[in-house]
Amino acid sequence: MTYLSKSPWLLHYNASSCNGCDIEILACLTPMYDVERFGIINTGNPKHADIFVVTGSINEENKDVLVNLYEQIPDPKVVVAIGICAASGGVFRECYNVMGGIDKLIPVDVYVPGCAARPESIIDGIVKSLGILEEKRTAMVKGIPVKPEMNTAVREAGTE
Amino acid sequence: MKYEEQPITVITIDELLARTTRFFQDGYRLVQIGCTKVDGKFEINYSFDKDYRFENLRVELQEGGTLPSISAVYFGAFIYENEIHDLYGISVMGMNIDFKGTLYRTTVQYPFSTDTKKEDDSCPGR
Amino acid sequence: MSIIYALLFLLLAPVAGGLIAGIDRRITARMQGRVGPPILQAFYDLGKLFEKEKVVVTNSQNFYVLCYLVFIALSGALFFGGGDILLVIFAFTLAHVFLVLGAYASNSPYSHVGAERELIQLMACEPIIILAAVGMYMVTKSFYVADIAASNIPLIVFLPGLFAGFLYILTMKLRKSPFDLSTSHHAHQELVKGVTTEFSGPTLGCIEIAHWYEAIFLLGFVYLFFSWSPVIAVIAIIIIYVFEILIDNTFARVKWPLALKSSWLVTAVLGILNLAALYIIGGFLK
Amino acid sequence: MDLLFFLILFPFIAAIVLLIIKSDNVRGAVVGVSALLIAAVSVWLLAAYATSGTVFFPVSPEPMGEMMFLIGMGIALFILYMGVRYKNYIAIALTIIQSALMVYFEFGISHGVVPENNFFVDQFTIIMALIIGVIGSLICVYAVSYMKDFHKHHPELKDRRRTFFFIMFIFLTAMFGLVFANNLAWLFFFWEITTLSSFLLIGYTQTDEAMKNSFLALNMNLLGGLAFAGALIWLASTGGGMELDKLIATGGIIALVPAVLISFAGITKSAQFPFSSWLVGAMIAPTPVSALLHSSTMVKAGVYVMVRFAPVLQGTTPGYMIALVGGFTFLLASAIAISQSNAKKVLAYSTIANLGLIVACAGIGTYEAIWAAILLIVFHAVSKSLLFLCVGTVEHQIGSRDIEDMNGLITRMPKVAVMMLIGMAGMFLAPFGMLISKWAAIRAFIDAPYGVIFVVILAFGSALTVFFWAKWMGRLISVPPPAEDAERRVSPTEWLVLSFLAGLMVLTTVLFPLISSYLVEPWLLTIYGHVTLLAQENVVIMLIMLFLLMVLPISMLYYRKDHRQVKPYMGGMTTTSRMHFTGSIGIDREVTLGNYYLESYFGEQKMSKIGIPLCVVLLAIMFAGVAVAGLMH
Amino acid sequence: MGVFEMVGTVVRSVFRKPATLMYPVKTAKITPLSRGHVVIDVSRCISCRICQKKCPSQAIWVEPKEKTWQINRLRCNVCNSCVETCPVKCLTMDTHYIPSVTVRPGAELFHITYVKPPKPEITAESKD
Amino acid sequence: MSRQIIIPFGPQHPVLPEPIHLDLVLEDEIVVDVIPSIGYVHRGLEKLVERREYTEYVYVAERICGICSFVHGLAYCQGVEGMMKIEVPERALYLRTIWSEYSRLHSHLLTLGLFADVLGFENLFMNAWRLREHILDDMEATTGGRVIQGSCKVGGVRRDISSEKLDQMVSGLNELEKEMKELTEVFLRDSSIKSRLCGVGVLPKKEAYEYGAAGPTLRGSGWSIDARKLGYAAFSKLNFEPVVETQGDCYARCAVRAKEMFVSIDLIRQAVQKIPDGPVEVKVTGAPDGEYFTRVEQPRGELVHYLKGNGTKNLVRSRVRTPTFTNIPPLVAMLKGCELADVPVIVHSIDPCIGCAER
Repeated sequence: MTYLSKSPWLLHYNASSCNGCDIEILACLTPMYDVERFGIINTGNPKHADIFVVTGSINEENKDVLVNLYEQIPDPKVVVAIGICAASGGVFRECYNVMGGIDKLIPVDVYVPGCAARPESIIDGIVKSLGILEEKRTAMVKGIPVKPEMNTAVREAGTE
Repeated sequence: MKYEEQPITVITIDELLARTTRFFQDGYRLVQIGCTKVDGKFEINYSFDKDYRFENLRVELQEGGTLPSISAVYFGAFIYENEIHDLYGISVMGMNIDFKGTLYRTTVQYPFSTDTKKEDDSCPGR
Repeated sequence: MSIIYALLFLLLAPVAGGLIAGIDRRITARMQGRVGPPILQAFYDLGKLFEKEKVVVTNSQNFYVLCYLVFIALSGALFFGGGDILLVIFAFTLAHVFLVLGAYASNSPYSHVGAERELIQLMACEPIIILAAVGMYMVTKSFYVADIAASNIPLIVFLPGLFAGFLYILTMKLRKSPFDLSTSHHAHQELVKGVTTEFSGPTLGCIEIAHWYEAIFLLGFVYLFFSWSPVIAVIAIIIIYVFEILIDNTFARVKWPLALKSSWLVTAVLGILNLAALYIIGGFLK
Repeated sequence: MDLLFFLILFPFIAAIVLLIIKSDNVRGAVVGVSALLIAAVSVWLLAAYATSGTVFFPVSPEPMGEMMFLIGMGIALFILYMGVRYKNYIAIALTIIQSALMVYFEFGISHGVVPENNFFVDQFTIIMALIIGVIGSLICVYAVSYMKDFHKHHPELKDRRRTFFFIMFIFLTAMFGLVFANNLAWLFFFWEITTLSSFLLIGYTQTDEAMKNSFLALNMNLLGGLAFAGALIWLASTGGGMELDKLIATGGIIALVPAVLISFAGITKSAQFPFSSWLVGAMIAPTPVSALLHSSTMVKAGVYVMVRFAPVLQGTTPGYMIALVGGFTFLLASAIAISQSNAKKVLAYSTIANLGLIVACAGIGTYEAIWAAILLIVFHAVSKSLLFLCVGTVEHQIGSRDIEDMNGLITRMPKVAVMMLIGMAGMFLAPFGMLISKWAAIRAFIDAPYGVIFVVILAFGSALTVFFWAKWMGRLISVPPPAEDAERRVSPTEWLVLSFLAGLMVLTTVLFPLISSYLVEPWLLTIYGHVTLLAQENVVIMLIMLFLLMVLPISMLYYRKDHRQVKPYMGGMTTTSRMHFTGSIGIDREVTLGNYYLESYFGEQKMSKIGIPLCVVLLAIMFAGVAVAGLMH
Repeated sequence: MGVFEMVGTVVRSVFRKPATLMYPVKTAKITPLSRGHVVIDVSRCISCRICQKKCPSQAIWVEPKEKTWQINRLRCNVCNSCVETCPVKCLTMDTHYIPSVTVRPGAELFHITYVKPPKPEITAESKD
Repeated sequence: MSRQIIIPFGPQHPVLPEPIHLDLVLEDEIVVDVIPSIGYVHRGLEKLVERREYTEYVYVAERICGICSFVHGLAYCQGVEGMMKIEVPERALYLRTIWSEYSRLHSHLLTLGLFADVLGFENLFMNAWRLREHILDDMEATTGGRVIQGSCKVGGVRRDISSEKLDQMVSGLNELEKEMKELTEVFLRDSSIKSRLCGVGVLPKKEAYEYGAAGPTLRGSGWSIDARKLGYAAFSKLNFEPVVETQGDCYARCAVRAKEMFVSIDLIRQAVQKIPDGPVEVKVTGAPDGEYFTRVEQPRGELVHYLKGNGTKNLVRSRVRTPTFTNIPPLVAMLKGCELADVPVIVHSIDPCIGCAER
């Protein structure tokens, strides 16, 4: 057990979400859910972040932004995809400007389903990601590269 | 519940600036500009409102035609006109702020001018 | 003796500073109707930062942060070691200039603006700190912290204006709303994280430790105003810190022109009046 | 005695030689050798007289006095000629009045006073001689290669380098004469030579703007010269005597009137408000000139005489007025420096500000204040010359003297940048000299009557100082996209001078306790009769800080390894390695990071609007005060 | 005055119980109408494919021949459309949300046990 | 090189919960030039109307935006109903009114909270969002969704609310009103907030009109224009006056929102009082043909849905003009000449909903 899981700082990026999941993430910070109990802070700065929380799916304009932010987060880091848009494109899957879930670009560690994902569900997802964060830390110390390669070309995502 | 009267006046492109200027002088505000592609030609609707009275102008444009900008009359019109350009590929002449096609950078260029069906992958396993 | 105090400061200030930060966050949370993080959260954060990967924008930026930490610690140690208070203030300024340089070094727009704002804040704070030291000298006839602390004159009675002015900029130095301009404890600021934007991992940890040193140093400065009675001093420090938290929670962030103007106005009016009064009293006493 | 004459005459001889020599190389050699000799003799002077207190050198005034008068009249004629040629009637008028006064002085009243001890050396003189001898001659050496480049960069200008070096060395002569002179009439003679030399140097390029600015400098200094002449006449007519040391020892109103008049001259010379504009205008001149004017000569002549008269001014109303002029100049010039982006202008305003502080100290006139003033003179000379020369070098390499263009100099010209950083640190950061001096000034002010006002001014002023220096430092060290190494073309002489000055900077800081205890304190003891020593532990602490500053950069070695490098945070925008990104409307934008200049708060115009009337009023009060006292006498 | 307008609320908050719901310690608040996830009663499904057609995000896939009903939970936008349009009301909306997953799970597969001609018998295997 | 600072503001930025990008050109923190860039959330969902049946597209319409979700659903349904001239039952209209006013409450609390956050007033943000949770609780209890309600359908609403629940909601709101009063007092009277808002981002009355501002942005500049006055849903039967402020600065826009919340509470009370009994939906058959512009008042301003059908199950065109979209030109005008610290304040003062604007 390291300090990582006691002080996870978030970076939230709204890829092309409808705001539903975004405001639920924000709601997590507010008194009713108060994730600061777990040491979680929404830093808004990739350089300080440990957990990359993404809502919404990728499109032409934000795909570079997503990769850029991901690269700026220091290791160990995990990515949590919030909501079905981030997982698969959701209801907008068939839109011409939606390329699908964010795992087509960056490796996703936890998927939180829901439309919009409930705050409780988001908290669960982030707590789940802490375990992965710990694993990555252990691997980093040992020098094992656990980071899956990022796909800059859109890859076949999550086939069975 | 009663539904609102929504008169639509079809005008030619040449009339457009004069008509919008008149609306402007009469104190109408620009509600929206929207475009629809019907049977290979574009219908462009200009909606105005004054004291909850709703007026519409409609211009029809053949494919490849150009549209004069009304942003000199209504400053805010540029955002709609840029949108029309980016989604339909209609070139709008004389916009006060021209985004040059970068308002929406889309995977498919001018998505509303063509049929942009993605290949069907409705199998839920994927 | 003075060296022992200085060493104690070097060893214990981070502990105390971290605890204060933790309690601060807890009280803030309660003021917002939340439960808040554990008291030791500040230490968890620090531990976490040192577990992270070392990422830099430029190699030199960490050097400035190291200097910042060293000189903050040095000025604090000088202070608690009973040294010359003006020298302490100069070392303190030097430390902050290093932080600013660190922010400049990365050539990133956000930390650049943060650095400019930090400098403006430095400019806003500097006069009253010097004047407070001068006021202390005028009352106790010594520039040495040791002498000032040992004097049994209730400084607060003689220096109410300077104390009020000092409290004003204390908010700035503790980076609390309404003066958290250059970098904010809270995430949502137009500058992202201002001066600390480009620092991450262990370097950010160093900045954090330096902040703790700084907080203890500043509270030590508050102590001097009450030093004739340690009990009252401790109570005063607690009240003042809670008051700062309250201010943090009841003000919107102001813009830098207002921060600069108001703090200079406060310094000019309260500081000068206070010093003038001291001067007149001094004339009578002679 | 010989040393004195050597220092006064040798630069003059060198100047004549330089006027004749045409070859670049020979000129370089002559300048180098002369500079070395001058510097060496200055140091020798230190060795010879450091511990011997005040030593007087009686020189017969007979041939010298007449000669000086004749030269003085020659200068007046020259200025008249220039005034007619450039149609500057103020200059003509001032010169005529001044010549009339001097003729009256020479033939009407000066016969009653026959000073004996016309030259002298004391510790303060030694300090000044060292500044002139070492820093001044280093600047001359630097000028050799600089001027070569200068004409390469400005082919449209006439190459008048022979005249240039001639005047530069004349300047040194004048300055040496000025600090060695105990006879005020002689001092005035040298004073007028510095005025003329600066006029010629500022107008070196002979462009319209240069001529305009040079006449501005001339007129303001002539105005001061007028006051100086007035002081001489007062002394001759009241029988105060011409000898500086005796006058100061006498004190009282006899000394106060000339002290005030000469201080007024000093205020014009050291460019205090309302006379600050000439020094800013002087930036038009080639950089070595600026360096010379700012650091070791010209302006220092002004504060030198004021510090000399400080004991007379101490505790008097005119003294306070002078101190207030200095104080407000310090405050306002520091503020203006914030709003400037031209590096030389920033340096100019910083000079004006620091001189203001020295003037304030001189006006207060207590021994602590003078202690601070002398240290300020020393440290300022070293840091400022270094900074000016660095800016000159940078300007020639990157083709701009704008601070914004110095962005990332640390990668483009690492060595020069580091030297500049040292110079700047010297100007405002602990534990370097200027800050120690400010610290001393604070202590001096508190204990002085009404000193609280100055403490407040100093507190605000130094806050302003921190701002403009730190943001300039920030520009230098921010690491921008890779650019070409512009440092290779810097000539070896420039390197030599810069490194020497940077070393001197650190050295003075290290040696400052020695300077204080072997030179300044004994001198103060002779003047004031008592002195307090600097606390030893503080010296130790400052040395510790200096040591840390030298050691900490070693940590850079550690940070070079195993740190992953990423791009700066750009709100998620992808940026190229040269900091370009595609912004709105598809425009390719480069991230530029300008400093703040807070022009609406600290603009030149705005501050001058406050400063000039304020200081005029203060000066008027000063004159009124001294006039009242004079009449009562 | 306008300064310290917030103090009343702030001080009250300090002395009041925090508004925090203490989620993981206490269970999530859920209303009877909350849309959590779709549940199928496999014994009643007639493989009509209406739910598949009406699903706005194509999360449901029905194979009448193989008698399977699949749902991709990472696609389902929990809109209740299938529940409302199901002619035999075999779909219901459970109030509990789906837990998060660390690997993309693919579709959840249900085998429809409904047999057409006779009256549908309730089989034991109803849920996954 | 100039003295200018060029900052890429966004698309990811902690004060912007949604991605937009601004090229800021600053001099001493004064914005000398600003060009916005959007498109980070553009999904192209209007095109989906060709592939979803008109009854089903309402689910997509609701997901245009997670904050104004209900109103988008309402506008879409109203559009189809207008095209098909469907008589929607009275009770459904009242329920729609109640929910849309609930949406407004939740949105205004959200936006005021974010506004406070942008101002660096964390406590106020927390308190605003604490109150908002109560609104969401009622929303969830009546519709089943916290932010995406999914309770509107073509021809009525999906769910009825029992009269006990309605009374309970009103009494809950009465409780909440006190706390909201306290909260809005802070917004309207605290001097530190005023120092950030008064005189910042001024949009003069004339320009507001010409640049096409909508909603609180327009009303903050002195125009009494509120699409609810068109009388859609049950608004024609309820009494209210649009909240208007005249200064046109950020403070005015903030005040409009703060005061509108109480109007909304009042509207809900009136609606609960007047709500008739009866069915909540009618059966819809056939396919829409023709075209219709729906105009409804979203929390952010006037929302226009233009629908065009051709007699098939799929519509030909759905065009959504959202208030944020039309507020972008005024925003550009307001941002010129402000300070860097004002940028997020001004951006938030139009209450941007980029998800809506870009669709």
